[in-house]
Amino acid sequence: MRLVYFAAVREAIGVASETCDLPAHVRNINDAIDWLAGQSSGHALAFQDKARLRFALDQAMVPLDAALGDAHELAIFPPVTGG
Amino acid sequence: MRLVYFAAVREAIGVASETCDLPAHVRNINDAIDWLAGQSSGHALAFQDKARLRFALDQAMVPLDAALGDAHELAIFPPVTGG
Amino acid sequence: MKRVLISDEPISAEFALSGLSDLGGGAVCSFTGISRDDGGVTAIELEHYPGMTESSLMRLIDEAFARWALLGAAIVHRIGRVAVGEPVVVVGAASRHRADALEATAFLIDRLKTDAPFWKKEHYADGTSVWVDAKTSDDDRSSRWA
Amino acid sequence: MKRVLISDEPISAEFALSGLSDLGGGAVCSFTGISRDDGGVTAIELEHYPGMTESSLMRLIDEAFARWALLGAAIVHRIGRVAVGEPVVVVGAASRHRADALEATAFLIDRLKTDAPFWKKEHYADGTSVWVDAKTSDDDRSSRWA
Repeated sequence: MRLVYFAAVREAIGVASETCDLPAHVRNINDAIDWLAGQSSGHALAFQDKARLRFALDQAMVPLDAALGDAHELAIFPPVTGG
Repeated sequence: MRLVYFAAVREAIGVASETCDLPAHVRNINDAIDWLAGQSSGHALAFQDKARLRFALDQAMVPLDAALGDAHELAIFPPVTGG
Repeated sequence: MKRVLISDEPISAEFALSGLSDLGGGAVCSFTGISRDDGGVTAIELEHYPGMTESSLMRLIDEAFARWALLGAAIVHRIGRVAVGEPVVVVGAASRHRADALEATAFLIDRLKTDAPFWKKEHYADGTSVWVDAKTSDDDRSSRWA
Repeated sequence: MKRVLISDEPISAEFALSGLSDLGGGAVCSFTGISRDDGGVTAIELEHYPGMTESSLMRLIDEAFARWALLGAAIVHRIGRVAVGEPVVVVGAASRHRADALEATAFLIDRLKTDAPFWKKEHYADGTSVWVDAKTSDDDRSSRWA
């Protein structure tokens, strides 16, 4: 799965995107966050407060408990602040 | 007192403004309208439906029962339709 | 910044709003009213009450400043004959935060429609013309701000 | 007319709104958001999610068309580094009658603030920078339209 990060999440992890083979037990976004948090100290820092994260699956906003299904792209980012 | 007319009121009366010595019994706008309506067929036509008239005394909107006091200018016109 | 202008020449939103963006605020909102081709109208003609017009528009701006945290407001209104498609009125407001400018702009145009001494006549292709009747929907929108 | 544009060059209200006045409607409303000098901010920097940004803004316009009688709507948003005093976003709507354009404009900017994938960083004169936190007041305004 392609993972994309924005703003403070991107800066904490140190890359704007990466491709990961998520383990089979990872079914929803919450699972993915927990698994990704173990990949590096940057990931752990970026994902330490799940309540302050927002998610998009294939570019549509979804909640933390959304199933990954066969989505190709998971975006993880802070609440948006445009305009 | 100077009288000024706008829009359909002006067209019915045929002049944009006139100066009248109102009789002593004319105390408020309603009195003035009744007296003016007797001055010509144009005035009578312009003032036949008081509910469709609006008034300004010295350029401030006032209701039909407003006293003339020592105002210098009475404007009589239809409801406004700008913008 | 408070600006009121009555013009018998064509008006533009750009001119009417010039300066509102430079007051240090984060928000500028504007409304432009345009002469519409309603049922064969070729032009409208706007009459006004010189003197009272300017003071009533400035009073609306003063009231908007009293109700919202504004940095600036402008009302520019056309008079005389206005071809279909041309702007009749531009109102605008500037504020630090957007709610003030958005609400003040709606207030200014809603109250202008019922409070400012302008009268509109519609001209048709066959040479006839008719004074426009005031709309109860305008009274309803205006009274929301009472 | 539906227009969405993301620009890394300076934007202007005139360009963003061009065409909205020519749709036969009587009403054009617009909102411009400007980079503010808040506590020593010298510039802001806007990051976005290419692809999702455009589709989410077009979805907002589609939703506005579904809710109000609109003839046109436009959203133009700046990305990259924006100096204080420059426009960050311009939204606009055109309609026959003014209520539609006024309400749709407020809807578009309120929902853009909570739904569109932009992130804002403030840069200060001393070289430091900080990501802007989302505001609960923005959530409150956005949820009015739910």
